[in-house]
Amino acid sequence: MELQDTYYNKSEYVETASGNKVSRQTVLCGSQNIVLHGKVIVQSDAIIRGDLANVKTGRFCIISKGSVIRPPFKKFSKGVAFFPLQMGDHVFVGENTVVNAAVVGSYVYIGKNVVIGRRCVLKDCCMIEDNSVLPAETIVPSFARYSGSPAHLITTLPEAMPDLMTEFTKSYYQHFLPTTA
Amino acid sequence: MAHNIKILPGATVCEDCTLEGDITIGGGTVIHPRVSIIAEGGPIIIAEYCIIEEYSTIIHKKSDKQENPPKPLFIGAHNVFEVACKLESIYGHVGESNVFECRSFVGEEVKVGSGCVIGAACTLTAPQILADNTVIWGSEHHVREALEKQPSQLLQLDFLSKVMPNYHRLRKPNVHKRQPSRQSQEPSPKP
Amino acid sequence: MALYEGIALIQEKQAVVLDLGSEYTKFGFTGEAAPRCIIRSQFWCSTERRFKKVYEYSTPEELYDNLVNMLHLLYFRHVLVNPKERKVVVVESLLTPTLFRETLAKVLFTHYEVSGAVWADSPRMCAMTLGAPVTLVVSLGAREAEVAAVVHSCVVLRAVQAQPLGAAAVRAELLHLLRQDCGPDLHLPDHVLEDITVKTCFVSPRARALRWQSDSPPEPARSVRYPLARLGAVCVSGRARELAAEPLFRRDNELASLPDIVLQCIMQCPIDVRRALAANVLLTGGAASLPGLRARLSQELAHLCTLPPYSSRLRLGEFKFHRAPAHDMSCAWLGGALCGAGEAGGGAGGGRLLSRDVYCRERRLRDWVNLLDNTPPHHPQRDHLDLTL
Amino acid sequence: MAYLTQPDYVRYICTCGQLKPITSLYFCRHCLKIRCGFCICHEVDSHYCPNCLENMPSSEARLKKNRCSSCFDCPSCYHTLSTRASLVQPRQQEGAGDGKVENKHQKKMYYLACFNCRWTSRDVGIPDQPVASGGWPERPNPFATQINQLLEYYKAIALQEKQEKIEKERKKFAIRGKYLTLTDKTGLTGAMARNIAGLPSSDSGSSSIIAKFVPSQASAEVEELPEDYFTKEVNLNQITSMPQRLLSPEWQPTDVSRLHPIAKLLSVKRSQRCRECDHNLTKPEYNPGSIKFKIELLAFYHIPEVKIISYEPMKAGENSTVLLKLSNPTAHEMTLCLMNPEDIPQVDNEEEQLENSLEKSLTLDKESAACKPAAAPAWRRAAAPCVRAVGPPVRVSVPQRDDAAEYDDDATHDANDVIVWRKANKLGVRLQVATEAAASRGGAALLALALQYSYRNTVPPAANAPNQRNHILYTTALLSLGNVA
Repeated sequence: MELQDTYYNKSEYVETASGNKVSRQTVLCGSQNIVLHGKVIVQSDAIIRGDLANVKTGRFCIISKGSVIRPPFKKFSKGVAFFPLQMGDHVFVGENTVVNAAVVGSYVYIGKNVVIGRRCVLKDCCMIEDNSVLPAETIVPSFARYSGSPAHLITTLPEAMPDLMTEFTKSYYQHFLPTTA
Repeated sequence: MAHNIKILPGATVCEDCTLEGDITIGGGTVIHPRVSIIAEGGPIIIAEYCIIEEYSTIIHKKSDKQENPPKPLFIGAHNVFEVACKLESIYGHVGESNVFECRSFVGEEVKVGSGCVIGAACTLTAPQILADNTVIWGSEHHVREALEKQPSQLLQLDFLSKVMPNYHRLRKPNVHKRQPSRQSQEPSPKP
Repeated sequence: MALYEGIALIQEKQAVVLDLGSEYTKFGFTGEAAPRCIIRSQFWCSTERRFKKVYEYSTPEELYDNLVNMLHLLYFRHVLVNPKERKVVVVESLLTPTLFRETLAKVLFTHYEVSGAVWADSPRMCAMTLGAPVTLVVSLGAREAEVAAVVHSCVVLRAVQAQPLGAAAVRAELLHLLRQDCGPDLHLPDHVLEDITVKTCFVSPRARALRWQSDSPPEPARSVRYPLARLGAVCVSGRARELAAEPLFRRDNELASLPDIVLQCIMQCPIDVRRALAANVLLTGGAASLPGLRARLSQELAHLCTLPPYSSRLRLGEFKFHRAPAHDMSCAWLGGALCGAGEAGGGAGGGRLLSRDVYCRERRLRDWVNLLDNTPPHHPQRDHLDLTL
Repeated sequence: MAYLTQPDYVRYICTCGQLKPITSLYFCRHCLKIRCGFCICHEVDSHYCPNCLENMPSSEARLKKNRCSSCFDCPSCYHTLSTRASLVQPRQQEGAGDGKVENKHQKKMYYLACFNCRWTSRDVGIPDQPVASGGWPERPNPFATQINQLLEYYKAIALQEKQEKIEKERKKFAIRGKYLTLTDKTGLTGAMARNIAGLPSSDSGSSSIIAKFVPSQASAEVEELPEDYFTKEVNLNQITSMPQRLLSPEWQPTDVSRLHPIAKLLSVKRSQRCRECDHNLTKPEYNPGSIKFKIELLAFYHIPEVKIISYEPMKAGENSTVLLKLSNPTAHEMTLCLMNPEDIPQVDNEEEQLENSLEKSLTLDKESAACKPAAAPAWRRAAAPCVRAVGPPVRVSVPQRDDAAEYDDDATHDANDVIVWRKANKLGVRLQVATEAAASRGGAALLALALQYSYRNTVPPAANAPNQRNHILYTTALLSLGNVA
């Protein structure tokens, strides 16, 4: 099925020069440490914790309502640090999802109500299904489809995953329109 | 509802939070933005060195079963409430050094001991008592007993209390006692 | 590195051994001491978006698809070898439905293009793990209890006994008992029942079991509070823990309890091996790991021998039990691995290996129920059979 | 993405008869046929660890039983274990405890911990290791010696059998032969002759093994339940569950204190091959982290994609309109024609063709038609389509894919009865369909739609083959249009 149009209230969103659409109802802490690489949608009530460490996303990422993007904490033998969080291009983060990962690759689909534990690494082309829980320090290999709590490999993804994600995020962006009224 | 928020010195409490009712926040505790703490059924006392992350909710529920005047909901030291977890309690007492992982839910009639881990997205609704060092995880709510208590998060607290004031509007401590309400073995953090 | 591994490595390509049970599948290489994996016989069905059991089928085509998916999972997720390059040892029950066997053969030979396969029956394989000449194999699987006498590597076919007294019967009884305690609305998924059985249930000795039936039941064992994900907990009473396995020993007019079928099997065997069979009992299968089951079976057998109809026909002496060098569940698999190391893996071929070419020509498997396969070569009926081929 | 999160609304019929969404289909450029995971040959390409993403040569993987040597799974919850450091001296304490007290004499020791269920290797008394990776104690199989003995025994028997057979063959031959051999003349057996000649007996090795073999001994004593079993409290946390036991098939521990870290199972990269022409359909790059392919013949890149935009409810015996989106993934302009499946030429032997091709691809010899692989007309069985396209076949031309085209935003509306919009290599078409009058209400409304499309073959042709580059190909898709109202 083709994606349907999603409408948003024009006054609620800020559109930047690079095409990012960011809701005013979000909490972007330490916004100087947050880099959205263009055509990124950040929906209402999302929280991005740039105050803890740098957060970088690629192009065409979608951060849905109520999700929390939070750089992970790590204790070392000689101190503590929050890791910067990197996200690739064409990433979808579903509603009410918590992302504590260290790296999220490109072409990644994360469903809604998902918990991505601390310092997880999601390689390019993987998918975390709705309501899954990825415990801390999980590494999700490419073309893996994870589900469950704790999440484990269910099946593999089609080889065309990069194209599917590209098409999906692009058309999501194209169908994300301001209400004309 | 009468708001009576007591923030002890050394606590880091973001302004972007919902605090309702009679709440005491111990020294060294860090409360991230978008936290809701609602003391509708009685006072809530949060001890020292707790971390309460975004979208977590702590509610002291109103109930007929409560005695009059209601006992406070006491939350021990070194508890970590991770993103979007929810604790609802009528009466009770939460021990210390527990971890409430992301999106977990602890219902009204659950008594939490010390050193417990309530795993991410676990929903505890049935009345039960969690013994010390209980670890619950997964959709099937597997249970095991940890060998030792959960390590303390003092280093993280230290980091947060240094960094957060640079980025957030904070609520000022309004109580100036010499000592927090409960004696703690840990050294107080450097301010 | 252990010596047996060394041997296995010298061989060109070890064959794979497949034991496709109705609950669990055991899969690994010949010459190894344990399966590489023991997993539930289920796979992720992408069209239905759920786990589907291999034995869930209504048409032969569905079974074919199930087996293709299951084997894909085993080959490419667990043992990580190319199916084409490996011969296969299939360990199966003697009572496997023909449709299942034939479909599995079709999947192996046409879909996965394996070069050869050996079909081995589980009683013989279990006996191989002992090396004893005469063995009475009592295997308690997920669904069925099967009793077969193996005499010098031959199964006494007419004496094979089977009853639906497997782990499923124990689970059903457990649920029944729990419902008596907790109310009839109790619903527990199968894996939870399995977990409760594994963690709490046991088989009490005969004397104690008799007291349960009398007016003065014994003091029950401690009850256990078993936590459930959403519903809080279920209390597993001592009575339920103890009596869940009783259906295996419950006698009725049909004499279909576990000890009964053991004795019937012995009774139908040639008279000169009966004593030896009784002295060489091997209890295997997943359900055999219940604590106390061996002891109870031994007591029941000793007692039953003294009752009609057995007392007049059997003079058995003592029942003796073997311990296989494997865990109960993987015993038949181990036999297959041993057998395959001698045959399929060694490249010797042996008469038992069915090669792909032969299969493609004949399109059928040898089967003990088939007259084509069990009529001796010079039997008068033989020519007649050959004509119809 | 719809392909991942939604049910498959549009399914194509693979050459083998399976119904699959376009994302799980392949297109063999050499046979010019659609293939699916069911009718192609999968091959193990390379082994790698899904956790540390390191390649392992297949010989090493075989030696290590397909397990990674540095990554471990938690035996309690099956999640990957993390290595944690702790400083020993002056006391065993949490490594990150206090950094300032640390001095030169402190030594780092490592243990494994699970972040999911908090199991640690210390829980079961495994000593900490001085190096971060590996070195964890291995456990031998408890039955190893017994099984060794059995293996040797059966090998010896197999060897003996083989030798006997050879001996028999030779004898048969010898008797038929013209001359008497020494053994025949003297009545000596081969073994005796060897003995006389001082040669080692041919089967002495195996026979001694056979002679020395001790079979398992049965005993009348069976372990009873311990007396305290009836009075003892059960601690569920101390007993392992079935999945925990089966995770280590060699040990199957029943007690939680016997759980041991489990070396991570490797994963494989697979390449896929057409069974008919043996050409690769997909071949991944060697690097485990790479998502690229050396060969990637996906249907998604070669055959026109049909998507449903919207549709009117289907009513039995009535006509409705369906809006479809067609896209051309190839680098050449494509002429597309939507028709009914029966309009595909050579209709009469279509079914036969289906079966033949599958037969060929799945079996060696064609004579063995007695056993038809089960999959053949799967889609016919699955559901009979009750909706069909009406009116003249829709014939459109779709431009090639052009990555630059996405930047020019002019969706040209050459408003038309059929074409709703055009945009780069995609176009929206309106299709009139009719539902059979006999269709049962509430049943699935399935539309069988045949696609005729032009395809430019870019494979350089073999020297002697006719240089035919443009083909007209056919494929059939099944579209789910809700239920019949």
